[in-house]
Amino acid sequence: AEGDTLAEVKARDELICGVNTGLVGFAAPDANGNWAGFDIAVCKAVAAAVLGDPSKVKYVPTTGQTRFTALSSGEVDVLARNSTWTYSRDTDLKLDFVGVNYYDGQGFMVNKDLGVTSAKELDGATICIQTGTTTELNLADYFRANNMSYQPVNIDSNAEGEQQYMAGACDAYTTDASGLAATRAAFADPENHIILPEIISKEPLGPAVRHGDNNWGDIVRWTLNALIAAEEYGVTSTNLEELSANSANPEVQRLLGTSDELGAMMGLDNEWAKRAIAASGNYGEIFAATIGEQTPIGLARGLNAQWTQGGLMYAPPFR
Amino acid sequence: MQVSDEVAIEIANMNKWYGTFHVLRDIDLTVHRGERIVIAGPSGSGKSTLIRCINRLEEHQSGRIVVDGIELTSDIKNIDKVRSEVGMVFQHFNLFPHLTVLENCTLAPIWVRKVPRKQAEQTAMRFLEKVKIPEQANKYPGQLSGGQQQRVAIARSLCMQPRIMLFDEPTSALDPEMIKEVLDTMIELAEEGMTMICVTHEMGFAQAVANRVIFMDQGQIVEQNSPKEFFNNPKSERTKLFLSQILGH
Amino acid sequence: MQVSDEVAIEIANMNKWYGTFHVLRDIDLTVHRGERIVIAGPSGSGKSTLIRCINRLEEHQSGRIVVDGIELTSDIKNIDKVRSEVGMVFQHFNLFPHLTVLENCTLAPIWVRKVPRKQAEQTAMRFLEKVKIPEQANKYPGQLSGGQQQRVAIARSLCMQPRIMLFDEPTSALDPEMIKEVLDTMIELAEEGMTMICVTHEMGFAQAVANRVIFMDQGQIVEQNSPKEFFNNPKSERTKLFLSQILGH
Amino acid sequence: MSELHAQTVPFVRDTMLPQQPPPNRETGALHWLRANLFSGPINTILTILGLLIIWFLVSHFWDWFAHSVWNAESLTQCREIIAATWGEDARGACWAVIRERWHQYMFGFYPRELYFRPIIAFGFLFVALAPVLFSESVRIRRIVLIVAAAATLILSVMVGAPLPWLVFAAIVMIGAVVVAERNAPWLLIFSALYPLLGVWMLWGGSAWGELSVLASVALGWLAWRLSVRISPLIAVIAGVAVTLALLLFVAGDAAEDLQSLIPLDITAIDSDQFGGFLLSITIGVAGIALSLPLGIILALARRSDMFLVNKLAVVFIEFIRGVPLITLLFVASLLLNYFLPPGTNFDIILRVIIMVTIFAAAYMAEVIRGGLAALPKGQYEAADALGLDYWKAQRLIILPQALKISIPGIVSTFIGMFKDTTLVVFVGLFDPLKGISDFVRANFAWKGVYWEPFIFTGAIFFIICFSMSRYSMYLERRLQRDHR
Amino acid sequence: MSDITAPAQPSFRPSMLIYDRRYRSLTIQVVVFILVMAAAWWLVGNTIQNLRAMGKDFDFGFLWSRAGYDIPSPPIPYTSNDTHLRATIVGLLNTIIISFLGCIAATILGVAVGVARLSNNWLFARLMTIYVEMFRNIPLLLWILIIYAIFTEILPAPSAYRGDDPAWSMILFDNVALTNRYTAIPTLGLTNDPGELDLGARILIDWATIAFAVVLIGGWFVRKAVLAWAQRTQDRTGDRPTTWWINLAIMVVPSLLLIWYFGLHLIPPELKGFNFGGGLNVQNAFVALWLALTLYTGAFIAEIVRAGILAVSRGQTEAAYALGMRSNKTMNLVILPQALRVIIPPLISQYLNLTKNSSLAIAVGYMDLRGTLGGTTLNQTGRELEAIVLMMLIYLALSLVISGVMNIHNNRVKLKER
Ligand SMILES: Nc1ncnc2c1ncn2[C@@H]1O[C@H](COP(=O)(O)OP(=O)(O)OP(=O)(O)O)[C@@H](O)[C@H]1O
Ligand SMILES: Nc1ncnc2c1ncn2[C@@H]1O[C@H](COP(=O)(O)OP(=O)(O)OP(=O)(O)O)[C@@H](O)[C@H]1O
Ligand SMILES: [Mg+2]
Ligand SMILES: [Mg+2]
Repeated sequence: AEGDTLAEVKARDELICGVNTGLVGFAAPDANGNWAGFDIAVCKAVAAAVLGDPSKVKYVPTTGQTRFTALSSGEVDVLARNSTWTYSRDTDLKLDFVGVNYYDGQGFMVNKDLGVTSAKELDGATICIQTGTTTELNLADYFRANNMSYQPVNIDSNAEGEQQYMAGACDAYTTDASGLAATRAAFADPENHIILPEIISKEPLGPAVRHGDNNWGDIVRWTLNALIAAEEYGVTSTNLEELSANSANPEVQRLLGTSDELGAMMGLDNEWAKRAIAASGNYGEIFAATIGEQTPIGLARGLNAQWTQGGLMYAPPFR
Repeated sequence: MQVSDEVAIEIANMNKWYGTFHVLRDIDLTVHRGERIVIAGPSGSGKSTLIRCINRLEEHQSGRIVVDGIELTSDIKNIDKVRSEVGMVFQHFNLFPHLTVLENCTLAPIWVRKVPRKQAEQTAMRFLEKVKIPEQANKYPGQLSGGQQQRVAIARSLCMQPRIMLFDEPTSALDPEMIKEVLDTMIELAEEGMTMICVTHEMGFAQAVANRVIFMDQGQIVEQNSPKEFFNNPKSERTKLFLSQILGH
Repeated sequence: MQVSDEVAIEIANMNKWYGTFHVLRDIDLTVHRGERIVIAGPSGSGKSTLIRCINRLEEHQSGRIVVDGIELTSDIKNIDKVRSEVGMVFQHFNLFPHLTVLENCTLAPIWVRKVPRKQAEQTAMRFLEKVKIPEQANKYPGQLSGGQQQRVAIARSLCMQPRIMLFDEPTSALDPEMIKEVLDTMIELAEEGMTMICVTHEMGFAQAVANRVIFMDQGQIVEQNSPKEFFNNPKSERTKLFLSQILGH
Repeated sequence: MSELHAQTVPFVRDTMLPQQPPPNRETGALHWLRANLFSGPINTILTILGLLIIWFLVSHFWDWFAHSVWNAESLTQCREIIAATWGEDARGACWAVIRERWHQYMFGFYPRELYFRPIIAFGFLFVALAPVLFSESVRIRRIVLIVAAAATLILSVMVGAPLPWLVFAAIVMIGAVVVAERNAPWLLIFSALYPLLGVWMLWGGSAWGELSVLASVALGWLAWRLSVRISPLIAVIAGVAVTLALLLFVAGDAAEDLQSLIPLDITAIDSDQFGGFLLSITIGVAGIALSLPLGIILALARRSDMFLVNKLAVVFIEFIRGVPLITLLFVASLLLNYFLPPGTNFDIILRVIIMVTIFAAAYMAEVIRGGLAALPKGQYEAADALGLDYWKAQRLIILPQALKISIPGIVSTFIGMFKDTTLVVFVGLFDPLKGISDFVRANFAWKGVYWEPFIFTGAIFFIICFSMSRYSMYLERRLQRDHR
Repeated sequence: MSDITAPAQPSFRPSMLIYDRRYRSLTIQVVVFILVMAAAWWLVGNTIQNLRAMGKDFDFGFLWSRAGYDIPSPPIPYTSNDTHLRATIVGLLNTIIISFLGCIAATILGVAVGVARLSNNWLFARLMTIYVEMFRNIPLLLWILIIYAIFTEILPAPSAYRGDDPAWSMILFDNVALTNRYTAIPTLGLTNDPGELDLGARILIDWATIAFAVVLIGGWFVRKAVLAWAQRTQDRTGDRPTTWWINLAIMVVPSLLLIWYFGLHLIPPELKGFNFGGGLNVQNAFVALWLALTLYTGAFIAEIVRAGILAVSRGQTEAAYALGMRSNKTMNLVILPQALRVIIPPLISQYLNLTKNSSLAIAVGYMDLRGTLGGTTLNQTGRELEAIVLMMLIYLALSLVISGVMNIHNNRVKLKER
């Protein structure tokens, strides 16, 4: 609904964040029910920016089916649930994707024993696919375009997909490459599975907010940008205090609120970005802690490196 | 047993249909206070329907029924008034099986007449004594014999202190041994001067207490007479036939 | 009413147990063609079990039962033969509620005796006339009164043209008015010379038609006698006790 | 009757025959075998078939059960233990996952130190149900109450309930046992208060919220009471209006003010911390408790001779019964927000409970309608003849009897609904069967355990549902006997 | 008799609205109507307002846009280029197919188990009781998941059938291969293909199929005629001619002729590439769901059947025996016709339950109505209001049709009572 989400959130003193029901690395509750992951970090950063406390978040697990409705009906304030930014979602579904926190693409994972090295060799294969996702459409389009046939095995959740794939009920498992990596990482024998080189789609994943509340959209957008910019400028959770006290870089000063009054333009105080970064670190830190190469998920930065490193992560200037 | 001049029930030109079936045809009947009337007639002749019309368990479609000066229309207040003046005892007792005998008797006084519970219980015990089963007060109806149940039903009606009592074949569901207990209770009531209308085939009872016997057939009152005349000297052919069947059995 | 010398049923030294309970003990009984036997006795004395053994609704465990020269063993063919010789009428009629009266009567002749339908229907109508309800032929049992139902049950048995009829308390589930209709039918049958064994407490019936009354208690035949002797001059103490209860009632 | 034959010689038995044991082949184990297992060729074939089925099941599953592992940290470790103990090819059950995660199967993400709260709330449930469900037999009610009390207290101690709570629980439970022995109908008061108490114990927060609801209802009742002499109709309207007005406009603020004056709160629990059987039971019990009154109203409406009322009830009932529960759950999660005023946003569990209630109410209405239809017409007529009005007749005469007859049906409805609570997983809640299991399997340690969670949750469902169905069968038999 | 004044027709007073029985029910109904309308108006108003706030409308136009997703083994031709409407129809057909097959199988199973529970074989009756209680008291969802898991975990991938010495081999004379993805069964091939009938909308029906349908339906009518003839003969002569072999011949011989004429033969599945081809691959999702629905509903039906047979009192059997009828005739002519009357009403509600429960296909990804219209379509188009409303209406219509048909049948066989 159109309205003042910022005021609502402040009044409620809690951010309601729509997340995945469980995708290791991106959003999953641990054994005690505490949520952690790459997407969760975005929620925490927004909560820190707006409410001053990264723990003031209520996580609402949403399924592929319920996520957009949850957002558009006002049930959640922000959807940080590895959702692909597409034209129709942005327009027809009346969502606003505020940016990209992960550049992904749909890929295939197969068992090494299958002897397949390219997706082009998958003609006639059985492929596990989560229903109700864009991957389903991409898959259909890809095989149609390449004049190949396949047998879909529709599954309801990622957990189901893993089960099917591991039992050999499908030759290939397709989902976003990040998801494939996460899934493979969880296998007992990750070395026996390969992710095929073809990436058949562009899957920019990012947080979304409701259409219409531009200020709220700005807040989430710039919180995300702050995380990305922080990495670019070398602001980390460890040197945050130090830099805010004595950084000479005007960009950093503006970012951390030591000069100019950027926060007020969005109805926040000046330290919003500082708190957002303090919540779980800058973009790079979050990446490394949740899905990076040191984690079981083991994703390389790839497209998600800073633009300065040859990646696509590019935060507009803070001024 | 004195009959006053005051009119208790007046039924005039009353007709009733079930769908298109004409059950009661042009009934005219005046009952005076203190009168005891027995209605007899073959099965399906409309006896039950007639007395059920008197306390508006059934609606009549034309003519008038005036009970105690109150005309029965669809006005709920009138119906309520009439029903609290008129007690009714059914063939199958229709006691409330989930309540004790005492609760059966106090339910209506408490909830309809708004009598305090204590007082209602005292009254109930008085009437239970009258029907000779005060010791059963805390039992449930299911634990009583048929005759006892019917007497509880009578006591339950009496607790509302009605001025008129209607009985619809009160003994026909009872085993022969129990019929007597119930008839005795009814005779006692009659002796106290209660206005009564009773559908029954107990001709002994009719002869003992009735002021008038009404014979119905095919929804009409065919003959009315004093019991003596009715049994010894019936006028209509139908009555004769009926009496021969009843008495012959 | 003449009784021939031919033996219809012979039961010798027959014993039956339900589990370890000894229901029938050393029963010896010979029934001649044309005889009409009434079995009486307190509840649970094994009367029903005895007559149910005769058409093998129950199995006996020792001794022999010979019906019409056929010994009852577990041989299915023998059982079939005996059952088509012996008709049985139950206390609760056990009519088939999904079939009309006529169909009830023709079902077994058509499917067991392989009689053409026309003929079966004619026979059935004849027997329905005999039990005085031909006009009900196309109704369903649920639409009839108890007495009518029991008469249909008798007609249904008769349609198989049995030489022996067994009745198990045929009137005890009926209202008093209906008992008479059924007893009348049975008396008529008796007068035609049908061999009958009837468990009943209708002592009037026993006196009117029985050649012999058998009194059972605790699974044994305690006394046998002509009805006159039995009622007026019972020998055994148990019989006396039983009769005093029955007749006093 | 002239020709008395020689064979009709009178016969009189002078010595009665004693009972005799049946012939040998009628008793003993061999007889039993012959009669029950090998009485004919078909029977023998069936016996052999049955034995084959048993053999098949045992031979396939025995090893697996026999090789159970209870102590391990991950599935891999389980497999290693099995391989080490029973050889490389051995397969075995890894119950360690249940051992490690049982609390999540039971309580979801409810804080561990507060487990005693659901346990006590659940124990109280039996007290609340006792006067309704176990009124048939004093002995059973006594057993149920005592066992519930003992189990609640023992379990609470085991999960480390603080002393004041233990004392509170003990007082309530022992009090209930005593009251039940003395004057059982008084327990109904507890039953009436239980919904609020249960909600407060499960969700926590300020007790003033519940108390202000109670106060609103009480004031509404007072309004009814005061005006009932004027006109029953006005009284009902007044009562409902007062209650609603208080609830909508006063209760919330009053509760907050009172809370700030006299804090009376316990740790608040969010709905998203509910999961596992706690979630199932909460939804099931709330659904049944709420659907009962709604079901009664629907049943009465459906039996009404007012055309419009009747047709509305029919349409509602048939509509709800005609669509799968899962679509109603989707309505709860996707559409309910469309139907409510813009900006309303309420708890998903509450929404699910609303839909489950509506769903159960439609079935309940049919069950109760059956009970109403089973009452003889004479009961209505007697009530009429005594001058009781419609509502009094319903409340005092008809419903008490109809509901009693309907209890078995109500219990069956509850069983069905309780099983259906597993479907909430499809709207993102953590039901014990799939929600929690998927969550447990999302962890690296337990990836790949399927059968153990299935068997575990299945067994618990079986125990609960089976005992309830036995209970309802027992009631059914009892009621049948009573009616004759 | 005194002359009666015409019944005073009291003039209308407003208080009569409440106190007069005739008007009071009208008053109540009007009030109820107003309340219901107000509630509806409120809900609709909210919905309109909410839709506007979200910038959405209520429009079923999306049904005609491209669906874009694939559906495994659709019952009518379907590709990802078809519309959402066609996808919905495919989903609906899938729902109908699984419900229909489920009802049939559950009935067969339920009747068998219900009768077996009454058998005097102690062991078998106990086993059946265990089965019934197990399935009645554990959620259906669990059974679906377990059975599906059994398929995926225990059966091999198709590659196990590969090679000279495969780990698994096909069963039923090399005609059926069980794999963890699907059960590969043979399709039917024709050497003498008569072509296809185009029904429009790319739905083609093979003439051979039509021929078989005609022969079977025709055979069914002939069979009825034969039975009528047998009945007539019996009515005339009393002897009923044995007809089972005639009936068998009527059903079988023309079919055999057609098989011979069309050169009908089985095309067994064959391992091609990753998967079996040539034959028909029945997805495990379908088989598992079907099995689970069958087993679950079968347990309920078994109880219904048992209760139905027990409800026919023992006296009926005894009366039939006493008339000399054998046990199978007693069953056919006396017990079953009565038991059916008791059985059918609850059986209908089990059919309804099964149909509704088939929506649990969601758990195994079988693309039924909920999976297409209520799943991927809803998701891709974001039209949750339209999709769910439409889905509920379709389910409702299905339920009404089933109960309608069965009620007609039920009214026909109702017992006549006094
Ligand atoms: N609710 C009803 N709807 C239609 N017809 C009815 C209804 N109640 C009774 N009847 C018919 O009205 C006629 C009169 O019925 P009523 O019960 O008054 O007879 P009755 O004289 O009391 O007979 P009985 O001695 O058998 O009680 C009967 O033919 C009966 O079938
Ligand atoms: N199927 C059975 N299994 C075990 N015991 C039975 C069975 N049928 C009857 N009995 C017992 O056998 C005894 C004789 O029963 P039976 O029905 O023959 O008595 P009866 O003389 O006909 O009594 P009634 O006058 O009550 O009909 C009774 O004690 C009864 O309880
Ligand atoms: Mg009557
Ligand atoms: Mg007997």
